Amino acid sequence: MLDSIRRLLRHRKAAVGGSILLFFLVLALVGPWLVMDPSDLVGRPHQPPSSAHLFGTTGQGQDVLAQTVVGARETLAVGFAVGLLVTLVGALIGVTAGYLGRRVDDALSLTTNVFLVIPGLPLAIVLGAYLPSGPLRMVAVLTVAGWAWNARVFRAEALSLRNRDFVAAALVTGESRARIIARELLPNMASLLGSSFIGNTLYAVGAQVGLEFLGLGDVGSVTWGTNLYWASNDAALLTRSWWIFVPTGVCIALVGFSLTLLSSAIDELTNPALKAPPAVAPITPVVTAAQAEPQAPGVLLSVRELCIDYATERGPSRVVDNVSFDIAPGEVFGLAGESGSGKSTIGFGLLRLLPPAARISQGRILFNGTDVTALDANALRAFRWSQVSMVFQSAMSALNPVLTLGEQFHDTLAAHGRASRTASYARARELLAMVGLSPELVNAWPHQLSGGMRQRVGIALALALEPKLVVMDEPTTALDVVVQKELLQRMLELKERLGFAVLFITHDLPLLLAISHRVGVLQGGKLVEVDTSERLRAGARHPYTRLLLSSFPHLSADDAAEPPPELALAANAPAPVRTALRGGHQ
Amino acid sequence: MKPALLLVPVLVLVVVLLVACTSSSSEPRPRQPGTLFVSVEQQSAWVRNFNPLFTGAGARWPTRAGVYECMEVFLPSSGEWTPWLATAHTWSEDHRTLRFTLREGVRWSDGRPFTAEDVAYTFELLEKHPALDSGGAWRFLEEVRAEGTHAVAFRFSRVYIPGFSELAHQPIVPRHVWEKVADPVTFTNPEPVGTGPFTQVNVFRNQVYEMGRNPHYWQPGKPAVSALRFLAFPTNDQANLALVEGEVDWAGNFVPAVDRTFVSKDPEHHSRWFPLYGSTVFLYPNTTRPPFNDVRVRKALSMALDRERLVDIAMYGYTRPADATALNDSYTGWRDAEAANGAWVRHDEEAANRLMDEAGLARGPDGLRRMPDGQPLELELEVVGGWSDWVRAGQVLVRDLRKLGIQAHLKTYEFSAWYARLQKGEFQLAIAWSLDGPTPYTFYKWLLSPRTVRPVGEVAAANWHRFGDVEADALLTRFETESSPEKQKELMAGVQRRFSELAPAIPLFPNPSWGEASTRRFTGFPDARNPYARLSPHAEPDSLLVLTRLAPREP
Amino acid sequence: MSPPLLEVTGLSRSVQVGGFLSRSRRTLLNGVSFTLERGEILALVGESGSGKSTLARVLARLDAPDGGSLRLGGEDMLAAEKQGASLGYRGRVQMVFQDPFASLNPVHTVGYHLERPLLRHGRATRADLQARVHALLESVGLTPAESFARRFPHELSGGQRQRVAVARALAVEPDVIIADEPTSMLDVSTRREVLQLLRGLTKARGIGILFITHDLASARHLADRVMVLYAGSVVESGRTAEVLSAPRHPYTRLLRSAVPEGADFLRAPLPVKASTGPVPPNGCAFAPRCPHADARCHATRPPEHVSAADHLVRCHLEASKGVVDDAAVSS
Amino acid sequence: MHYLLRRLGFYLIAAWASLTLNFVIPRLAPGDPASAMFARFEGRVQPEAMEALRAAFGFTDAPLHQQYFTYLKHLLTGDLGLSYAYYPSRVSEVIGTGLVWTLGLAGCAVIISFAVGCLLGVFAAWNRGGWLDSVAAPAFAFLGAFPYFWLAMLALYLFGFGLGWFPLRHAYSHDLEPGLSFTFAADVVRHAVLPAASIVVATLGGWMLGMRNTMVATLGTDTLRLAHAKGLPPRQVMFRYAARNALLPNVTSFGMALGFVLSGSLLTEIVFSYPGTGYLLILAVRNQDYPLMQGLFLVITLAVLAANFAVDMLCLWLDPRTRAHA
Repeated sequence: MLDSIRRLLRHRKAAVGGSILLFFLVLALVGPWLVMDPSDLVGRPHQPPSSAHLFGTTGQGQDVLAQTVVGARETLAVGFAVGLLVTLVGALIGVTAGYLGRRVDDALSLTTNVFLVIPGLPLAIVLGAYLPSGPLRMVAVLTVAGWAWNARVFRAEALSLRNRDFVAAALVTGESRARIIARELLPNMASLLGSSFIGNTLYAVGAQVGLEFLGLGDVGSVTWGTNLYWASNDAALLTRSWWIFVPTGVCIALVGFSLTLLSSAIDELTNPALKAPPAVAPITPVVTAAQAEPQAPGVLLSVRELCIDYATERGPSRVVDNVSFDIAPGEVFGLAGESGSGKSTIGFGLLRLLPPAARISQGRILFNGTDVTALDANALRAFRWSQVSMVFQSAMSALNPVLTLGEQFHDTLAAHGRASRTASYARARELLAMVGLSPELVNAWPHQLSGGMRQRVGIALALALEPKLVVMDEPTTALDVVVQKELLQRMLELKERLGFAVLFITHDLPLLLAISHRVGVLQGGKLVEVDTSERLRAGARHPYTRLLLSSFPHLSADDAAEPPPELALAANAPAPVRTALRGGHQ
Repeated sequence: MKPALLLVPVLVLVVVLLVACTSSSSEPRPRQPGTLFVSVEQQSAWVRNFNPLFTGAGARWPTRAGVYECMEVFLPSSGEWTPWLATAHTWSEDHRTLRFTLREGVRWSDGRPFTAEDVAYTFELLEKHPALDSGGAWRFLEEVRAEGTHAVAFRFSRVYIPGFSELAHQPIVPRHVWEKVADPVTFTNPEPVGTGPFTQVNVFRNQVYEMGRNPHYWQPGKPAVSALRFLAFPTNDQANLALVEGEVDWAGNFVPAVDRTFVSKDPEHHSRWFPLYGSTVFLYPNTTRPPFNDVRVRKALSMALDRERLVDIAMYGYTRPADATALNDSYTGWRDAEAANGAWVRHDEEAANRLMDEAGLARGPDGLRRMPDGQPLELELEVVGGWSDWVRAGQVLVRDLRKLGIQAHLKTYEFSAWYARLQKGEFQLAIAWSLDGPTPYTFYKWLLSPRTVRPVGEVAAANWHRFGDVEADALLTRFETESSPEKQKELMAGVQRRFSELAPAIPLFPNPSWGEASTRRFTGFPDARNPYARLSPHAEPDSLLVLTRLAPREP
Repeated sequence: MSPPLLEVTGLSRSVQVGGFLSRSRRTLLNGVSFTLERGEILALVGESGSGKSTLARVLARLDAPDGGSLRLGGEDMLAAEKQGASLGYRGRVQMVFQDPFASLNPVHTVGYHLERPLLRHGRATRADLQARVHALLESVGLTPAESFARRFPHELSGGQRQRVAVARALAVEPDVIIADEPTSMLDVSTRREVLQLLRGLTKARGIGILFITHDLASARHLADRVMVLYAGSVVESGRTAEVLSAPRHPYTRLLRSAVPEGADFLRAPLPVKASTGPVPPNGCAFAPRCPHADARCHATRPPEHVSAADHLVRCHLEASKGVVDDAAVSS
Repeated sequence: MHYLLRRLGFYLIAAWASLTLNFVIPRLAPGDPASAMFARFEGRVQPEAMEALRAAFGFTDAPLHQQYFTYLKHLLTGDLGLSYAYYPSRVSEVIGTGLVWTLGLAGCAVIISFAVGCLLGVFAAWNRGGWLDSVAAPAFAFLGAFPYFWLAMLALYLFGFGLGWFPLRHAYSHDLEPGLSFTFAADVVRHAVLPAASIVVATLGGWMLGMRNTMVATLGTDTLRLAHAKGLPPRQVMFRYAARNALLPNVTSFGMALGFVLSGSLLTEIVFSYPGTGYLLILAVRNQDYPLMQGLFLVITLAVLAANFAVDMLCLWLDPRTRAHA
């Protein structure tokens, strides 16, 4: 909690927004004592700004500065009151609906959705017409007109939190429902409550000003809305007295802007993807003697002293450290490693598909004689997929959900010069059949396929341009073992037929050993051991490789024994610092 | 490529904007000469309704100002009645029968002759549909009879001289048209047939409508204006913009700082005339509640008010403080100088404090006045939230009352809530209007007559302050049956003196009747030097006089 | 003979699918029966969608079954507590969840997570709370305990979090722990320690564990007995060594052959055919994929068949001793 | 089809709910609607005429449920009652004068604002940290913080009153005959520029930010990585892979926001004397014209519901996954 507030304060947008808001809050609190009585008639009407009246006078001869300053008080008070009330009502209804579920949820969500589609201002006007005037009416009317959106947001949040394991864990512990809502769910909604409150206040200020401008507020009081109401009433336009309505409008906009900034800051803190990545200083790769040597003949891919750095808030962090390996044509090369070892980064690095925060800081990637690190944008685009293609870990999310498979095949083929749609579709059918799927699926959308089918589509897509190398990044991790085996068998069969090489990336070392010719083991970005599968199975030399191998229980070996001694200490090691790439768990 | 759909509206927008900006329509087109642009009603869109009988309805302004006419027209400036559809009227000896002689040669706009049958039928409609009888003519009428084609006799159920104005101002509708109307209360009369100068609806759209000349108008050669055109202005601001820009020739708007924003723009042509012919604005104390049942308190409140300042602030100085008779300028001839001189409407804080002390409402140690039972005197002044001039006035009044040691608060209500409280007498202090008629009779009846007092909780049409004076009522009752102008004046002077003495309500100021005109295209508007009618187009039916007098300026 | 620690018979659960007017239901569990003894580890193996997690949630009384009984120490708990689990039940049956990143509340400290069950079940007083929490942390190898008690979940690694989750389950001194794939979200190098921890702690305290996994090797490594679930039914169960070395049900054999081991892993064919149609409503759920299925398999649900002591198979072919033994089982 | 029917069912329920709300609100309020209505005659009508009027306006003392059914029956026949302020015109007639203009103006402004906002958002996210992202986005957010009507006032003041570039009021020049002529169409556009622009400017930032944020999220997905990996041209990746997917949540919130924007545009209409329903609503409130007020509320609500339904259809068309549930 404190930590997140501290982070908020460090945020630039939050700092700017917060200072503007603070300024107006202070103004609202102490301002009325600093200026003259806003309803006092101090000068001739419609006087332009002068030293006596810095902002001029109104159509009645009141001081515009005083009106603007004093107006902040009720406007902000009502704004925050409505913001708070709407947040509470919305949270209460939303959390109740989301947590209790079933009938209660049906009834409450229907009500919420109905209120959501009923336009708010007309509802507020109609409601307001029947209630006695005053700030309380404003609060009531705006709350009724505005709670629904919030309830919807909180219901969604409660639904997602309700299904989180820690709620089930609390239930299993024997906690009561009330305590689960109060101590388990609500504290997790703190940031949502905060951003909702800010958003609702923004809504409240805007709607309040609008209603008051229409004369539906208490025109006897001094607020920003009534200031504008009087400006329009006293013919500010006609007399060209811009100074009457401009200061109030700018104040409203500044408060609104500050709230927008704050809510956007909270968004960025809770959703790191929205935050601009730290600037990466361009790095010129240093070419050492080892890198400069030409690629050996008969080698498809040579990775030479590759280093990849991530820009983090604490400075660059090396994720791939001086990695070199070769892949021969038609070879299956396995890369093994735990999460954060940099194995996927290498895979993406081969295609120069690194996220904006990452840079190849050193080394070369030679593919069939071309230096991939030196390709310009057009050459790179031509190189991708036609030379090296990729199968992603999750074909679920990698395929474009809104295009049919045929279209996605067509895009791929067309981008590399094969343009006709008919030809593309024919090729797509052929490829789908090749991976054991019905050719009719060209007209299907990704969501109509099961996970295994999608992964096959991923492979078919990867083979569309008959590349020489296919990078497979944990292509079977999300699949059941039976499906995994089917898929791998199909893949190897195709490899035999088409002769492409495979870079297979996974954390599952036994699997790698079963399918690869050679395997490289990564630890903390360094390649600690590269050897053939046979030799590694027979006896790995590096302790980390041995550790990995021993971590996997075997079905046949009689190893149901105590853990190896060096493992007992691992539990006390500090939590590894996760890199920006993985961003923790999912 | 579906996001490309986003481009479609953008491209359309660009093309359309280019077309619109290059098209010739950006140059102003010349106006039809002879068309008078009038701004009276403020509406966002026009709804076609020309029903002259139902006053509560939102009939378009020309209905009673140009399409339908009445028998005689009252002129406040002279206090005289001008013959219109009737050329003369006579009372019978017993003052129980009133006869109008109708003008010969008048024809309806469809060419049919106007006869006494039409007049009689109009009043029969009022009898049959009480909702149409807003003036309550059938409370004193017994029978209406056409006597031949050009005379109508009204038989009264009792002697009631003030009833004349109700009858004379009633718009007359053609029998041959209205006979076929199923329900005259809900009839919108889209194609009006009238005797007035402008009866033809040339154009009717939501933003504009135009009324053309009556081809059969009875005043030969008139009207000289060929058509009336009405633009929809939903707000005062917009209407005033059009006025200032010279788009409108005749208007009845409240224009803030009118001399600066409007007249000075074109002093040669722009003119305004705000005669004080509107209803008088009062501060009504609820006289059923202490301390307002004490005349000293009412007078003290009145003397605490700085009306000069009030008029300056709330009314931009367009009016003057009310005198002790509370009469507006259309009753100048009736005003009794002695009554008008009552000191209790003059700003005198010292006297006000003295009166309060006398009334037993002494100041406490904190300077606040207390009721005899020791309760601090706390008052709420009620106004309509949306009526900005009254809110301003209320703010000024509350300040003045506070100086008197009264804890006064301004409280705003929605109109209906405010009006319900006012009508039922559930208020302490309220700002409200007065009821007016051609003579001060109606005005004072609703201020003073015990016959108009309703118990608290029951709806009253006026006399919200619930005050009755038997002595004044006797004078008013005699006035009802008095036909001699001298005697009438004498009786009314007595009423005024009673009013000034009793101070049942606290007059603030008479309302101006707003009227602005531009003589760039038309001449003949009334003004202070030539007050043949009120300039304000709101003043129906004397706008008939204006519309028949105006003439396009020669090019 | 005392009754088994946990005895489940004929447990079923189905859920409504489609909109709220829909009548169709999908069966998640179909008459599951088994027993769990004190100090025993029973592995529940199956693919995703086989009903493993549903069974775990039913046993943890997070979801209610449609039918069947659940006896804890001989007492029928479902009949006794119709309104949901009592605190007493919660004190005897605990659960360790799959994802330690989700099962600990990010806003609470490690200490809080352990204090709650101790207090709620009266296993500690306010006075000795601190000491009990520290003892628990030490028992799962999180030392120094004071430092860990103060930390928040996000300050721990995956393995450490799962240790906290195990400590939380142990805090109430339960008889049964349901461990729902406790290692599948962990990095490979930490998996085994957690498994060893579970095994060591529970064996010592005589706790029965239902260990749910999709990984035959882990089951083989940890469990005394294994139970294979397919489409909500137990298709085979028995002593771990026996079931895994000589699987009798075609599905178990399929699972066995899909475990990546050995150089010729990919060369060995899968004893399965591509799905040939919908699951027969009354027949064997595996029939559409079973290479040996015949008309009988599509028509009637196979009965449970006890082929050897404690080795149960639900297969027509096995029941009639018609198993074709040609399906090579690589090892 | 099932999905469409369900949505249709929901909108029917929503419509019924707003009808009922419309019926309930005046009856929950303290005071008698009849006397409130007569208040507007300001003493021009003698108390004696009131009873006759009561009957004319159809005030009854029937039991509530009976009133409710009569109310529903009248609504089904399109009878919204008589307007007080425009008596004796029917409410439906009064609303008819303005509805087209409101829907036209607000509809065009919303669509333009959405389209331009989304396009800008796409470009801002694509070139993160570029001037569009770091300068234009905050600038539009700042403009969006101004109340709609205030921007409208300023635009009127500067471009209408001060510079005289655009007409000050109305939807078309009063001396033009409405029709399908080019002159008339151009005139309508000229009149719509300022009001529409003030709505667009006020709402643009919101759409831009929303689209930018979903676009940024989309840019980090595997779908986009795969698209890049396939060597697709950047423009195709930007639109067909990123924007196409990022658009979906925005289209949904577009539906949600329609009511809000329509409400705001009512205020803009008032400033520009646009002959829409905005001023009618205010007039109804100021005159306590309850039938008109409720009729407007109802019609506006129904319009928003219809627009939402259209958005649902659009989603159905844009997103094959929603079709799957059909």
